[in-house]
Amino acid sequence: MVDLRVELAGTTLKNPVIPASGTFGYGWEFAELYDLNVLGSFSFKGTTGAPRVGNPLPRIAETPAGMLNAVGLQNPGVDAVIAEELPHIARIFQGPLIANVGGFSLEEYAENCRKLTACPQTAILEVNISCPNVHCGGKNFGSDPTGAAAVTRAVRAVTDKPVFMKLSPNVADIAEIARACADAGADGLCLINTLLGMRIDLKTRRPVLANRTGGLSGPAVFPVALRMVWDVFEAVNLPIIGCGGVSSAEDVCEMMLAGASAVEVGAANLKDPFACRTIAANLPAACRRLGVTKISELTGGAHR
Amino acid sequence: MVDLRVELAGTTLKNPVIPASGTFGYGWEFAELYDLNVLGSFSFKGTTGAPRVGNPLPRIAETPAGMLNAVGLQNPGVDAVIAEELPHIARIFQGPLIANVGGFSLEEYAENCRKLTACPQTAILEVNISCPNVHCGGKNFGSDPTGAAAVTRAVRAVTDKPVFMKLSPNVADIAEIARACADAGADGLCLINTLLGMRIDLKTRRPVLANRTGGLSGPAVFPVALRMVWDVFEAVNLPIIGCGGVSSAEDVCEMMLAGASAVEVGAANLKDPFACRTIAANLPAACRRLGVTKISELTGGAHR
Amino acid sequence: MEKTILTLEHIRRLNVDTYELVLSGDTSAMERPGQFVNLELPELFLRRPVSVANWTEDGLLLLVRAVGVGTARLTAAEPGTRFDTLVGLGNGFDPEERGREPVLIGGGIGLAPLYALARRMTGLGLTPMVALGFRTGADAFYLEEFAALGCSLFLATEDGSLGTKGFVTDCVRAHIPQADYAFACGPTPMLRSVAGLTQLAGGQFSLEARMGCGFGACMGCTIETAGGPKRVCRDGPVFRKEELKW
Amino acid sequence: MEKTILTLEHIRRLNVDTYELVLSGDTSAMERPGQFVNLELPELFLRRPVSVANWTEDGLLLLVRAVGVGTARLTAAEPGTRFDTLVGLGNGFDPEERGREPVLIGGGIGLAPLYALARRMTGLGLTPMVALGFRTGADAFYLEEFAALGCSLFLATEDGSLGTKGFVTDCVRAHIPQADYAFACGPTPMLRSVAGLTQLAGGQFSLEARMGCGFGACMGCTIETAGGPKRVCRDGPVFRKEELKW
Ligand SMILES: Cc1cc2nc3c(=O)[nH]c(=O)nc-3n(C[C@H](O)[C@H](O)[C@H](O)COP(=O)(O)OP(=O)(O)OC[C@H]3O[C@@H](n4cnc5c(N)ncnc54)[C@H](O)[C@@H]3O)c2cc1C
Ligand SMILES: Cc1cc2nc3c(=O)[nH]c(=O)nc-3n(C[C@H](O)[C@H](O)[C@H](O)COP(=O)(O)OP(=O)(O)OC[C@H]3O[C@@H](n4cnc5c(N)ncnc54)[C@H](O)[C@@H]3O)c2cc1C
Ligand SMILES: Cc1cc2nc3c(=O)[nH]c(=O)nc-3n(C[C@H](O)[C@H](O)[C@H](O)COP(=O)(O)O)c2cc1C
Ligand SMILES: Cc1cc2nc3c(=O)[nH]c(=O)nc-3n(C[C@H](O)[C@H](O)[C@H](O)COP(=O)(O)O)c2cc1C
Ligand code: FES
Ligand code: FES
Repeated sequence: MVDLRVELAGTTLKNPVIPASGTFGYGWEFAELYDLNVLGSFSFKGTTGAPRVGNPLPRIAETPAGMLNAVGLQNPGVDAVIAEELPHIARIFQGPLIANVGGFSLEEYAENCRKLTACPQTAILEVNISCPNVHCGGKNFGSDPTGAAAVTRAVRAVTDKPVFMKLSPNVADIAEIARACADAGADGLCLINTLLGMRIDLKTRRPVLANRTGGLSGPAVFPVALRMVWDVFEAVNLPIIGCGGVSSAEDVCEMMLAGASAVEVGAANLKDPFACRTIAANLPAACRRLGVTKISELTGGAHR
Repeated sequence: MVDLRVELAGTTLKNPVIPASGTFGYGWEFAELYDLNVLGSFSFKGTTGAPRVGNPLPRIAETPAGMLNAVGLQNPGVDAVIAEELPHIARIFQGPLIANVGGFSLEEYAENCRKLTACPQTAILEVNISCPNVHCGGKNFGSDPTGAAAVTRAVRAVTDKPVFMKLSPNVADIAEIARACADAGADGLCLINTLLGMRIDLKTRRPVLANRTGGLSGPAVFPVALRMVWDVFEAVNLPIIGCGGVSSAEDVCEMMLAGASAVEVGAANLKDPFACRTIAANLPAACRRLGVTKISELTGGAHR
Repeated sequence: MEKTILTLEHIRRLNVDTYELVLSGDTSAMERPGQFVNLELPELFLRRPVSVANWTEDGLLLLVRAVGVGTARLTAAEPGTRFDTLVGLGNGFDPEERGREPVLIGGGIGLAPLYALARRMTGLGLTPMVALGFRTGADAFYLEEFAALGCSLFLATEDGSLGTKGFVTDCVRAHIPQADYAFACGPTPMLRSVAGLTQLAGGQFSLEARMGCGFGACMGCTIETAGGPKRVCRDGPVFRKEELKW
Repeated sequence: MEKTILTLEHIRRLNVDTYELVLSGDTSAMERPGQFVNLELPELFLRRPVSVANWTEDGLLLLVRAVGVGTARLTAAEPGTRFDTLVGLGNGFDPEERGREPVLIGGGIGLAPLYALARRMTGLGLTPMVALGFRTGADAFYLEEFAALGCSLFLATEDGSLGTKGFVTDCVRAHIPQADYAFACGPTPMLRSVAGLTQLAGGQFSLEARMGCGFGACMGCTIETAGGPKRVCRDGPVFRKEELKW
């Protein structure tokens, strides 16, 4: 028997596999296919204060071994999420839930987190300071240490739940941002969000995405995500949720060896709706091949 | 007849296809396979002042739709390049040549460029301030505008040949770096170099690359490169050599629509030694499908 | 929705770039005409959505136009090729709601789901009118198949080389003035014109969108409708006329 | 070097993870035993280098051990599968330089290029001695094929289940003291031990390295040798004993 349990800032997950925000909706579509309780956790679609319809179509483009999305945080707003989605989620998933929070101002981040903290279902707040598809005066908070620290402090002040800051890869030095979040009171980090990319339609000679740019994710970004997890593991002493291109149990192990305590799976869910279940099911065999009986031992294993 | 000629800061290339530095050696291996004069230009392996053996093995790892390299600027040094490689290149390629220059100090960059300027074969100096595999006190010159401008000025002072600065994608805002280079006197820009990435070997639980990290290139990075070319085209009024993941004539067209005047092909040469010839041969048909008779008209076409 | 393996049994070229594909496999997830499948193709990250043009218990029919890398690969596949496929996606057409004189209006490859619908309707004892538009006569296909169902066929081509000269809506206006309900699928401009046909009291429109998942998870395909934001892949692809904000 | 398409004709399993593959295609670029091919595999970016174990005018033989994703796919391929391949890579062994009593020393899958060399040498009227090491008897393969060439075979296994117990170098030291020249291929530790055999006046060693291109363009495989930096793929994979900095 391989022990798949992992811990994230005091919360125990039955295994390290977590569907990534924005690729799993509120779980309904997947719950029709399989019992979500085989998952360690799940991170629901990014929640903002007001409802958002998102960006105009097309919002999706294909890339080699990956995809671009410019969904733009479409969601019904935090109040509707709490009133309608959380009760629904309670019926399909009883494990610890990750509430993914977006925002356009420090006040909005704090307010959303305050509201979601009041929901017993929320196990972890995952604060997205890295969405490349929404614009608040140019850059987003995740692109410099000052902004990242400011959001961390604002959220920290209103919640006693574990706060995981979700970092952007579109920076020169992600370790610097991670340190700023750690110093400002974050309990953990999630990385990476998507890389900024674009495609052009040869026929129309215009960007494929109506938003012009979108976020690159999928296997293509795996080596970049892995490197950033490594760098952040070296820089701060906080649990890391590794994310970016993970599509197999072996990828989960590689992410954990780089320093992740748990792993989010994004684009892979879109290609194969059973991806997370399959990955979780394959983890014991993958661990056995590595000679590991407790998966949590893998975390940071390549640094030694 | 499609007119494939393009111009780079006063130098006319017969077509926009240029093998990227480090993926074409000094041309010999390819010249055994085909006549290199079908190419617009070629950029030879990065040249440093002293000979370099490069990093320990393994230097190569595979990634989804791409690869990591940590060659570390292996080269015989600028004097040997001038004495031995340039005469050899003269026999296999008579078009305008791009001299790719590396360095570890402003003085070294300037000295290498001065020496290569004295060679009539050098049509363009491509100054690599973005190699992720060599370390000079942590960051490299390409990771901030001040360093980028300093190298540009140092090189500008010693040459009257066109100077193209080769930029790193591992930055938060590549347009800012581009502007700094433009202000410091660059004649053009080449982007992107490789994205910093890594892989871990599950069996050994150690990084695959002896250098730990390496540079990610190949189709996986194409959407990132394209976005950066777009951003830089908007930011500065200099010719751009687009590079990153280009593997087909269609990719060349897409890069040019984003703002590139010419295009470098890197990793694709390693997978298919005939890649550049095939791409160049397919360009006329690709242009005809787009209804274009002069390929240079594509440059920046998606911005209008 | 089910995830299953479909095996290509037959492939037949219908015109310069359009192919008929017969695939075998588990179709138990299919409920309605107008639903689609999402096919995985080698070396491509995203699946490709294709309408089901007909299905039986152990197989289904696709009509595919080669327009890009994925459809080119799909239509170049050899019998025996296996495709990992999500089957039974989307809401599909509701043939129960159909007005008094329904007409099926298709533009080009958009006729594919209408063929499934026509079969379903003939199964219900109805013989719907079918109006099809193409750019030119050489692009037309599947006319005999529709005719074989007993449907009255009305054709339009932009260059007049077959049927009425003009758009399919011109043809409906001119030749089927009695039609009061449309089941439509085709390019967006065509759908807009159909929605503008004043003779119609209602209709069901099958839309297209670039998709991330095809089953409702990513919000990649959301459009704004009278009833709020809806996902083309899951809440659609078929929308009622009054839902569409055109 | 040539870029060509090879077609898999036969595949045969030799032991738990080792396979014999017979491929047909243009082999005109092959010059010497010890050269290798570089095969493109679906969905994998880098080609996979594999030694040529034998070749004729219109085909070649590979011996492949499934150790990872690429070799697993290659050894699971069905006859008729076509592979885009670079043929005739590397320098290969020089059988002209061979001392007085040459021995071919192989470790595991490293015996592959030695089989091509043994065939070449028997073609020259020589019957070289061959020493092969395996982890255990169950891992052994191709013994009959070497024997059929008339070679004297010396075997070693780490657990003693076949031949001498110990490493192949132990076996050479104990049973072939007269050997004064080695042609060796196998894991690096084995090659190091072979290089340390004092009885040897010289030898040619075939090395492995992770490769970007396989034909000398990327400097991905460079090692330092007595003669300066050399590319395993192009200046090697075969190096003379005195070149190696061990
Ligand atoms: C619900 C639905 C049903 C469809 N039914 C059919 C059908 O029955 N027969 C048929 O031939 N085609 C149908 N299409 C269109 C078909 O999906 C596209 O032609 C196909 O995805 C193009 O892929 P490609 O790789 O050939 O083109 P590329 O342009 O290379 O594709 C690039 C990307 O854009 C997407 N894309 C491009 N065009 C479209 C489009 N029109 N709609 C959605 N995504 C697109 C692709 O899926 C891919 O992700 C349908 C589309 C949808 C949404
Ligand atoms: C000159 C040469 C000749 C070879 N001849 C043979 C042969 O005849 N039979 C045989 O079974 N194997 C041979 N190998 C080893 C074979 O190339 C590797 O086993 C194979 O590349 C592993 O690929 P994979 O996808 O199965 O493993 P993975 O570990 O998934 O491969 C990941 C990456 O590492 C590279 N890699 C992994 N192991 C090796 C290795 N040992 N050598 C070089 N690259 C490696 C792969 O090519 C790939 O790029 C040879 C290698 C070289 C360099
Ligand atoms: C369609 C889509 C929507 C996403 N929406 C969100 C979001 O709302 N909030 C968020 O923090 N990340 C969002 N992401 C980013 C993912 O959670 C994840 O960080 C990223 O996709 C990298 O993982 P992957 O390569 O496994 O997809 C989204 C990604 C995709 C593909
Ligand atoms: C093996 C290898 C070696 C490289 N060496 C150099 C170099 O010496 N100088 C340089 O400027 N870029 C070097 N590069 C970067 C390429 O020139 C190019 O910028 C990058 O690979 C992106 O293009 P691609 O995706 O087409 O490979 C190297 C890339 C590879 C793969
Ligand atoms: S395509 Fe993912 S929700 Fe519609
Ligand atoms: S693998 Fe490219 S030079 Fe050897």
